[in-house]
Parts: sequence; structure tokens; C-alpha cells
Amino acid sequence: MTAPLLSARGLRLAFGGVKAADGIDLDVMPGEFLAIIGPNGAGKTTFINMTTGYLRPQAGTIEYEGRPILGLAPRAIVRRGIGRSFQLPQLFTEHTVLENAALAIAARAGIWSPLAALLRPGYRREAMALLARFGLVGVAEARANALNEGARKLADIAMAAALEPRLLLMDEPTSGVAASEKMGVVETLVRVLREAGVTAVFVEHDMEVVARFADRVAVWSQGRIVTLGPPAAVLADPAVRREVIGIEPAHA
Amino acid sequence: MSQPTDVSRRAAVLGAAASGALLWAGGEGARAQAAKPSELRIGITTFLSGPASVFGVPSRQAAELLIEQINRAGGIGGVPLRAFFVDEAPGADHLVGEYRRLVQNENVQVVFASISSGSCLACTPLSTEMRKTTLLWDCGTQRVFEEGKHPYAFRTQGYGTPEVLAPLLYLLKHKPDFRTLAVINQDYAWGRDSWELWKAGMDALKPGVRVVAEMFPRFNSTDFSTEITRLLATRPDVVLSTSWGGELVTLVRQATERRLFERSLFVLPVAEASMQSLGRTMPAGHIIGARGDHWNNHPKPKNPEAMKRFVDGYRQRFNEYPIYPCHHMAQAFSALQAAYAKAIAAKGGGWPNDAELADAFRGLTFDTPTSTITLREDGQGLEDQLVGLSSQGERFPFAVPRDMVIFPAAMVSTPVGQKSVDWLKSLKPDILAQVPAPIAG
Amino acid sequence: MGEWFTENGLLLGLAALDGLAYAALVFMVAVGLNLVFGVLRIVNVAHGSLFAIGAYTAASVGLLFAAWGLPPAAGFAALLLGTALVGGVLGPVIERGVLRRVYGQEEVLQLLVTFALFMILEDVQKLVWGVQPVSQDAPMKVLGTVEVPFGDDTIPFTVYQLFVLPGVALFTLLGLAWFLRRTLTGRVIVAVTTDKEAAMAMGIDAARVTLLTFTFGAALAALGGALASPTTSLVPGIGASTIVLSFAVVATAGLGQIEGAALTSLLIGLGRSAAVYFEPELEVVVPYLIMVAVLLVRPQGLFGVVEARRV
Amino acid sequence: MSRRAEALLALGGIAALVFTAWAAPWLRFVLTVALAKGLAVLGILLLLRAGQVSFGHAMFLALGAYTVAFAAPAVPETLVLLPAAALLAGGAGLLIGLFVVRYRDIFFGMLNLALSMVFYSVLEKFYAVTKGTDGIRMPNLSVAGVEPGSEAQGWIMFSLALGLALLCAVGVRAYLGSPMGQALAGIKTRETRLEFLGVPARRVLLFAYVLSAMMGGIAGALIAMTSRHVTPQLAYWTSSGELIFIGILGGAGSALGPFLGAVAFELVRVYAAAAVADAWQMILGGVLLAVILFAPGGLVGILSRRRRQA
Repeated sequence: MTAPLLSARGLRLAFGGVKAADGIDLDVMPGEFLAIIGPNGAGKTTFINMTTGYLRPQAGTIEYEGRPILGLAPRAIVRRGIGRSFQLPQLFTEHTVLENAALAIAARAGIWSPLAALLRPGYRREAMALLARFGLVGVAEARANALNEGARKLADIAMAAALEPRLLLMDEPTSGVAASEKMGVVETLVRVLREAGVTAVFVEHDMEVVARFADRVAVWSQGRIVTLGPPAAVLADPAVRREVIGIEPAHA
Repeated sequence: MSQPTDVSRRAAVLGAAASGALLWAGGEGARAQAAKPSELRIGITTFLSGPASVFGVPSRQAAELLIEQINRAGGIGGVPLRAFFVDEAPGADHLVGEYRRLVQNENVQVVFASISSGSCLACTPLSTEMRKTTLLWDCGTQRVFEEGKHPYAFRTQGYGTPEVLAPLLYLLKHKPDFRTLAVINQDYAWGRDSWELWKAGMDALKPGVRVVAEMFPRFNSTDFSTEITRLLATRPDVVLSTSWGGELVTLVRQATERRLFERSLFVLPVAEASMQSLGRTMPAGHIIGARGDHWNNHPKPKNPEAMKRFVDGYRQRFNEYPIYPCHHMAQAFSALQAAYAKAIAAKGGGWPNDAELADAFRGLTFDTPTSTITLREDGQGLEDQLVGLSSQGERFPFAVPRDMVIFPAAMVSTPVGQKSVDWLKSLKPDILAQVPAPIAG
Repeated sequence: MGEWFTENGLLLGLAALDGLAYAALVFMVAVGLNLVFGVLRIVNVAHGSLFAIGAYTAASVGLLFAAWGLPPAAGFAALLLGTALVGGVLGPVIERGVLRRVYGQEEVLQLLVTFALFMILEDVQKLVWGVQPVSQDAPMKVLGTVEVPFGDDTIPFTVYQLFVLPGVALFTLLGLAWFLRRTLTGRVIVAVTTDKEAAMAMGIDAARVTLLTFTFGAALAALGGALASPTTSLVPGIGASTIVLSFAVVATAGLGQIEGAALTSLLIGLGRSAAVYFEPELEVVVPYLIMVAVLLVRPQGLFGVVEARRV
Repeated sequence: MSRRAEALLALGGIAALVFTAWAAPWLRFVLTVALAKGLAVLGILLLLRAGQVSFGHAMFLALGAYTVAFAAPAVPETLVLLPAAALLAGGAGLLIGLFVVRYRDIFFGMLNLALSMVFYSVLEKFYAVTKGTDGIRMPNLSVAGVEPGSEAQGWIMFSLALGLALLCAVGVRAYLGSPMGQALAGIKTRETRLEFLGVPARRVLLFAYVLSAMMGGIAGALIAMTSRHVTPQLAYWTSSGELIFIGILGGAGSALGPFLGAVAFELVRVYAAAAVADAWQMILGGVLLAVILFAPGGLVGILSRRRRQA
């Protein structure tokens, strides 16, 4: 049996009276695609925030590759190989998409060069290749705040991917993406990540996406994981369908 | 669409060419100085903004008035005067640039430099470097002539040492039994320097006085109530303050209201300039000075006519009495007239160059309405000091001194070649015997 | 330490009385600045000029009243009239005429616009009121003094300093607190301070709120100046030294926090007067040291709220 | 602005400066001070890139100036004093920076302001050491062991200022284009993201802060050596405001902006002061207001717009 890549135990965190995490135990296995679903306010984003060091749980442990990462700063966790993308894309709005990508590459390759240009040939080439993989070459020279939501989402993920993480946490990668493009976007994304051998955890509201691309699904509710298993089984569970997905049983 | 661009471009080129030519002309002018100029240009640095403009603006008004008067009488040696004013407020680094501009671009023949001691210290070395006669027309720091030689700089009035020593001697005569003293001065050079001078003199002449509070509130403070409470609580026999301007007015108002003037004797060496603002608020019986001898009720002015003419002329025009910076400005002009007369006479009617003008100032004696002032060999002027007790009367709507003592300048000034603090430390109590008798006034 | 207190306890008491009056004046200026910053997110450098102009106007009106032969007590009406004039005229002119044009621009531009106004208004004061000290102390004189016991001695304090200044400040604090919590307009101001985008999304008329707040802030600055005018002499440059102190208060207090401004002013007032008694050379740096110390412990200011960004 | 246009503007500017300094000796002094101030503003520009306004940066300028003033009697050598001032200011920048880079926006600005006011008060209060507001007068300095005459000294200071300005402008230009410089701009728009890229934002800002402190120190040293008199006024908050003023006047978009702004500022001030000695502040304020309202890109913005239209 392989050891989990990421292992969370007993995570607890409450904001005021609201329990955003109420005893979360979760193992993420190397190479898998794990989807997180659940109603708004269930604590999905909180889990990502805790794993990436943005929030600190009040109790519990998180281990990555067998070593504790709790209490580390986000940038130290990133350096260990955990990347993340955001529900609200976090782009450098006054930079072009190309520069955003190049900055991410520079961040990985070494930012401490005060005199050589950011868009040096090596970084430019790599950034263009990265954008090509995400289908963003057309907007490479556009300023990040001029993009539509779908492109911003992709650029956001591309920046995380540029760091070459082993584990990528994605917060609603398809929200805001037009329905017509959604499947295409996700397919591109999954292909890129699979090729790179990246393990992925993603929060998702679209059950079709979950059904097609996730290896396992974790169902969140009120700060707890209520169900965990392969998509076919979980999505068929009537309780899940009623309470999480919001689909009433057949008679409705 | 191209037309406006063309026009503006041409305008820009022309403008550049024109200003280049102007600059060029300016540069040329500085190198060749005509024998007898069509006008005598004077650069005057003074405070035109900030808190010290309470001195600067009246002095500027006085200068304008004097220039009109002198020009109406035919100028100096037949040459009319023209003044170029510069604001000291932006600081010494800006002022030294302005000094260069005055000399190199405006071609002034003489510079009247500065109210602020800092400005004077910055400008005097330039006078040497650029060989330009510079009259230190108001600043008081003793450092200028005690820490360096400045062959082109002359101070046409007294300075810190006599301005502090005279009130100290007056105090020792008037209230010889005081045992405790507090000081509240502005926190800048004059406030600190004047206290150092006073302390040196006091410790030499009356050892054992206890200093119960040394306070240097921030320069430009607007409230002294805390300091006043402390003074009320410590009850010193004497309170010394060399503050001036709005701060002195505020201090006196707040202290009067809280009856501090009834508990302690105040010594205010720079009081004169604030008396008009204070009006009837100024309590009687406290020691007041004027940075010189030009009180409006001078008991025996040398030239009462001139005094009346200047004071009345100023009042008529500006609807207020002239204050000491106005008199200092007048002294500078008087010195200028005397020096040019001397230099022109020495040259047999020819117009003096910079070096000849400076020579004329050395050892020069010139008239003021109240007395005469002589410039010593180090450039320092010897101006008498008039100190008295504040009193309110019918003649003026503000306080003037009574029981006045006129201290001869030579008696209260540091001898040439000595440092003020050392000299003050060496004073012996027998100097008190030389203090002239008070004049009732 | 105990010995020190028996020796200096009485002095500390006096220092507290002085500190209170000083704190009151600091608060009057800083609270307006803080309010304006909360809503407009502009550090208004010209706030100090409004203080100065308020002071000058109040003094001028007071002198005019005196020239008309009105009784000295009319001086208080002059203070209020001066405040209303400056707040009601200059406030809207500056907000509508200048600030409105730079909303949404970079912070530094907004800051500099007010710096430019500050420079212009400095010279305007000089042109209007000249350079000689202006003072009108009728309101202080008419109330007289009270004797505060000090050991075997008594120390005279002016009623104005001991009661009027802290009283007005307290009244302003309570009034503001009531206004911000209990009235609709006040709540709108608080909402905009806390989260401008959300408030605007809820349909709040931001233009009206900014105009109102700025006018209000300007009036508070002018009132601060008017209150200070009876005890001080007005000279060019008083605005510059006032404003820099208020900056320290705003940052220490926490943005838009009126209670924070009150507490900070009190700290600064007491700290400063204690310094005057025991270590006068520290007086000037006390406010800044307090600010640095507070921000070391509470980076968001005394009463500031940590804004956790949603990601 | 394109690279070529910027280079042309720089060359044209240098030619104009040298010509003016030669044609009007009194302006050479003004221009030297302007170039020095431009250097300090260049430092402020770095922080502006990160969206941070230091409202107390004049403290580094004053620190450089006082370093020179204190050390000059012992070591009257320009080429030693300049680097010494830069290093000391850089060291102070590191210490202060470690504290202030933890803060943003108004807190960053106001902490800088507070520290500069503390420094100002120290300069003013410790009269026995600093001579208070009178300031310190500097002796003549040697350059590489030789003591030049006053005319030569003027030219040397002018050339030094010009050379250093050019050097720093080129350096800053490269720095702003580098990953570190671009990360600086990232602090302004998305500091969170920077952290999630594994980049320590505070250290990025600290680097810029130290650089800008050093440039401030050099500027102060140049001003001290040129005016030969230093006063605490250099550290007062209005001086810091003036530096930001110059930055906006010139335009924050180009490394040339600060120098363009500084020269324009000093010239406007000199001529305004000469024309209306008691209302020059109002004129400067009016100019500033006009620039912000009608040309927020500053002089550089105006120039590049011109070029695009032409």
C-alpha cells in the first residue's frame, strides 16, 4: 500500500460560532484526482486555506510526504511542492498574462536576480509553452484585468502549474467559465496535469465534471466529510443527491 | 491636425532659444561689472512665509519704504536702489542656491542676509567665496564671527551675547536677591544659544542660582499650558524666555491669565517685537529688551527727527509701529549709504568694486536714529542695548520700558578674538558697578 | 519607585489635568481626519489648513463682534460661526471641486492633491490674515480661572482649559458615537467605512456620503481650530505642525475609529505632559513613540479590525 | 515610452542640463541639487511600484547629508564620503525596513512619517551635537586627494550628480524590468499571490526599501556637498512630501521621471520665488494640482503622449 501524499487528521477551525472544520480526516493518494463537493459554507475553501498555510486550524495535523506542514508560511508550503489556484483568480492585474506566467516561472527558478529582465528568452519561451498548453497564447499580451472570467481562471491555474507542484489544490476551477467552454477547459486542464503527473484536489460544483474526471469524491457538510468514495457510488447516494447536489429524489 | 503641433513645436524651439540667450546674457553679465551701474541692486533674504515672517514681512516693508525714500533723494552716489527679495523659509540648502542666483544672475552689488542664524551661517562662507559684500542685517548667532573669518561679511547690529548679557545685568541690578530661575525657550538655535550664554554669565556673576526648570518646547508651539502649570508649581523667582513672535504672545497671554506674572519676575530679551500684538495684556514691571536700543520711547535719541520720520512714515504706510527688524533693516541701509559715501570719496568720485566696497565697511561708523554703530575689525557691529521694566502708559497702546538702562555696546560685547561663552564665564561681579543708572522714561 | 511617587504624585496629577486639555484639542482635529479617511480613504493633508483657517476665522469674527461692542460672551458664538463658515463653505468646495476628480485614482495622487491644497491654503492664510500674530482670547478670559489645590499651594487653571476643552471634546465624542450608531446617515457612513464596495453594491449614494463626511470632517477641523484660537496666537505655519500630529493619531487609532482616536489622543496628551514635567526633551517624540509602540503590538491600530481577504 | 524614445529623451536631457549649467553658473548649483533630489525620488519610485508611499523618506536624505557633515572634518574626501553616506543610509534602511515592510498603505506611509519625525526631532533636540536648526557648516572637500577651486568644485559636483543619476536611472530601469522589480509591482496588485508563488513579499519589498534608502543617502550626501550646509529641515515631513511631489510631477512611469520632475520643480520654485517671493508655495501647489488633475502621468506622460500624436 502506498503512503498518502497529503494526510490531514482532526482539523478543527471555527469562525465565531460557525464550524468551518469540525474534525476533518482526509488522505490524498499520489496521482489521484480528488473532488470536493458540498454546499456553500461547508468549509471546502477553508480546507484548502488550511492546507496551504493561509489559515491555521485550532486543532489537528496536516502532513505532506510524511512531514508536518502545519504552521508553515504559505510560501514555505509552496516550496515543498503544494500549489493552489483560487476561487477568485489572483492575478497581477497590471501585468500581462505572459508576465504573470513568467513571474510564476521566475518564482520557481529563482526570483533574486535584480538586473536581468523578467522576459529573458528562456522565461519567455517557457511561459509561452505554458500558455500554449492552457490555450492562452491568444491573450498572452493582454493585461490580466482585461480577460474574461474563464481565461482568468485558466491563467490562475497556469500560474500554479508553472511552479511544477506535486500536489495542486484548485478552488472551483470551473466557476465563472461559460457552460459551453467548461468541458473543453477541464479536459485541457486534466490532460496537462495528468501528463505532468500532478496529484490534484479540486472543489467543484458541476457534478458532470466530478463524474467524468474525479477518481474519488469527498462530500463536505458543516465542516465534516460525510461521504468519501468513487464518484459513481457517491453521486448515486440519495442523501448526497438531496443535501449536497440539491436534487430531490426521483418523485420530485 | 498637424498645424497645432507645428505651432507648439516652433514655440517650444523659440522659447528654448530665447531662454538660452537670456541665460547666456546672465552669465556674461556676471563676469563683467560696469563701472557705475544704472541701478544699485541689493539682494535681501528674509522670511516671507512660515512663523518667522512676523519679522520678515515688516522688515521687507521697511526696506521698500527706505528704498523709496533714498531713491527720492537721488539714490546712493546718484544711483537708484533696487531690491531683490528672497524667502528664507524653504531652508538653508535652497537659500544658498538663491544667494548664487542673486549674485550671478541678478548681479546684485550687495546682499542683506538673513533673519535666521542658520541662514547667516550658510551665506557668510559664500560671501567669501564669491567676494560679495554681505550685510548680516538681523541674525544674532555669535558663531559667525567667532568661528571664522569673513572679510566680506559685516553685521550692522548687535548679536546674541550683548542681547542676553544686558538683560542679565539689568536683572542683577533690579532684583539681586533672586535664588531660583526657570527658562522656557524655543527649541532651536537661538533658544539654546541664548540659554547657554545666559547660564555662563549668570554662573559667573551670581553663582548658586538654582535652575528649577529648563524647558525647550517645540519650535512653533501653540500651547504652553503644561509648561505654565509646571512653572506655577515650581514657583521660580525669575522666568527667562528669549522666545519671540506668536510663541511669545501665546506664552504671555496664557501666563497672564493664570497669574504666573504675579508669582515670578519675567525676563524677556526679545519682547519688543511682540508688544503691539499683546497690547494691554502685557503686565507691568517685567524686564523687557529689544535686541538693540530702538524702543519707541528711547529717552535720548541722538537724532529725534530721524526717529520720528522713520516711525511716522512706517506707521502712516502700514498702520502699525515698526518693530526691531524694521530698525535693523534701516541700520543696514544706513550702513550701506555711509560705506558707499566713504568708498566713493576714497576713489575720488569713482564707483567702488567689490573689494573696495568691503574695505569701506571695515571700521565704518554710521548713524542710526538713536545712536551710532561702529563695525569692528572682525565685521561685528557695536549696537547699544536698551533694557527696562515693562509699563503701560498713555502714549502708546502697548507696553514700553521704564527705568531704562542704556548699555554701551562695548561693555556687553565679547572682545574681538574671544569666544562668547568663555568670555562670559570670565566676567567678574565688578562689571555691575559699570552699569549706567536707569533713566525713568 | 514608591518614593518617586510620593515625591512626584502631585505633579503627576497636574500633568494629567494639562494632558487632558491637550488631548481634547488633539482629538478634535484627529477625529475629523480619521472620519474622512475612513470614508474617502484619503489622508487629507489639507486638514491642517482647515484647522488653521477655522482658527483664524473664529478669531476674526470674535474681533469683529468685539468691535461692534458685543459682550465678551459673544466670543463663543464667534467660535461656532467660524466653524460653520469654514466647514460649510470650504468643505464642499474642496470635495466637489477637487477631491471628486481624483476618486479611484492611485492613492499617492489623492494624497498629493491634498498636499497641493495645503500649499495653496498656507499662502492664502498669509494673504488674508497677514503674518503678525492674531489672537482673540475673550472666551478664555470671560470664564476666568479656578484654583486647583497643590499641596499647601494652589495652582490657577483657566476654566476654559480645564472644563470647556475637555467638555467639548467629550460632547463631540459622545455625539459622534450616537450619530454613527443611531442615525441612518451615521450608519451609512460606518457601512462605507467598513466596506465601501459592499455599501455601494447595496445602493448607497457614495457621492452624497463622501460630500457629507468631508464637510463634517472639515467642520470638525475648523471647530478644533476655533477652540484652540482663544488660548493661542495664530501665526503662519500652525496648520503644518497640527496636521502631522493628527497623522500619528489616525494611524495609531485604527482607520475610521472614533473611540480609537479618543484613546490615542488621551495617550498622547498624557504622555506629552508627563514628558514636559519629567523629561522635557522627549516631549516632541512622544506621539511618534506611542504610535510605533502601538503598531508593533497591534499592526492594524488600537481599534482597527484585521481585514482578512477572501481568496 | 519606447526604449529608443527614452534613450533619446535622456540624451537630450543631459545635453540641455550641461548647456544650461555652462551658460548660467548660478543654475548649475540649482541643477546639481535637482539631480540629487531626483535620485532620492528615484528611490521613492521603487516603493511606489509596490503601491507604497513613504511619507518620511527625507529621513534617509537627511541621514546621508548629516553623515557627510559629521565625517567631513575627519575625512574631507568626496570619494570616501559618498559611499559612506550610501552605506550608512542603506544600513539604516535595512533596520527600519525590517520593521516597516510588515505594514502596508497608510500604516507604511505613516510609520515612515513617524520615524522621520523622530529623526528630525533628534537632529533638532541634540543641539550640542547637531547644532540644532542652525545646522552644520561643511569644510572644503577634496576629490581624489586634490582640493579643487570653487568653480571646479561646482563642476565636479554637477558631473558627479549627473553621472550618479544616469547610473542609478539605468540600474533602476533594469531592476524594475527584472523578476524582483516585477514582483514589486505584484505587491501592489496581488500580494497574496506572490506568497502562493513561494516568493516572500516582505523580502522583495525590503530589498527595494534598502535600495531606495541608499539612493536617498547618496542624494543627501550630494546635497550636503553642494550646498555645504545641512539643517534638520532636510528631514521635516514637508521635505518628504516634496519628494513625492517631484515623483508625480515627473511621472512615475519612467526612470527619467524623477529627474525631469526634480529639474522642473527646482526651476519653478526658483523662478516663482524670484517673481513672487511671498506666494511661491501657492504657485507650486497650483502646478501640482494642475498636473494631477490634467496630466496624472506627469511630465513623462505628457512627453510620451506628444510623441505618439506626432
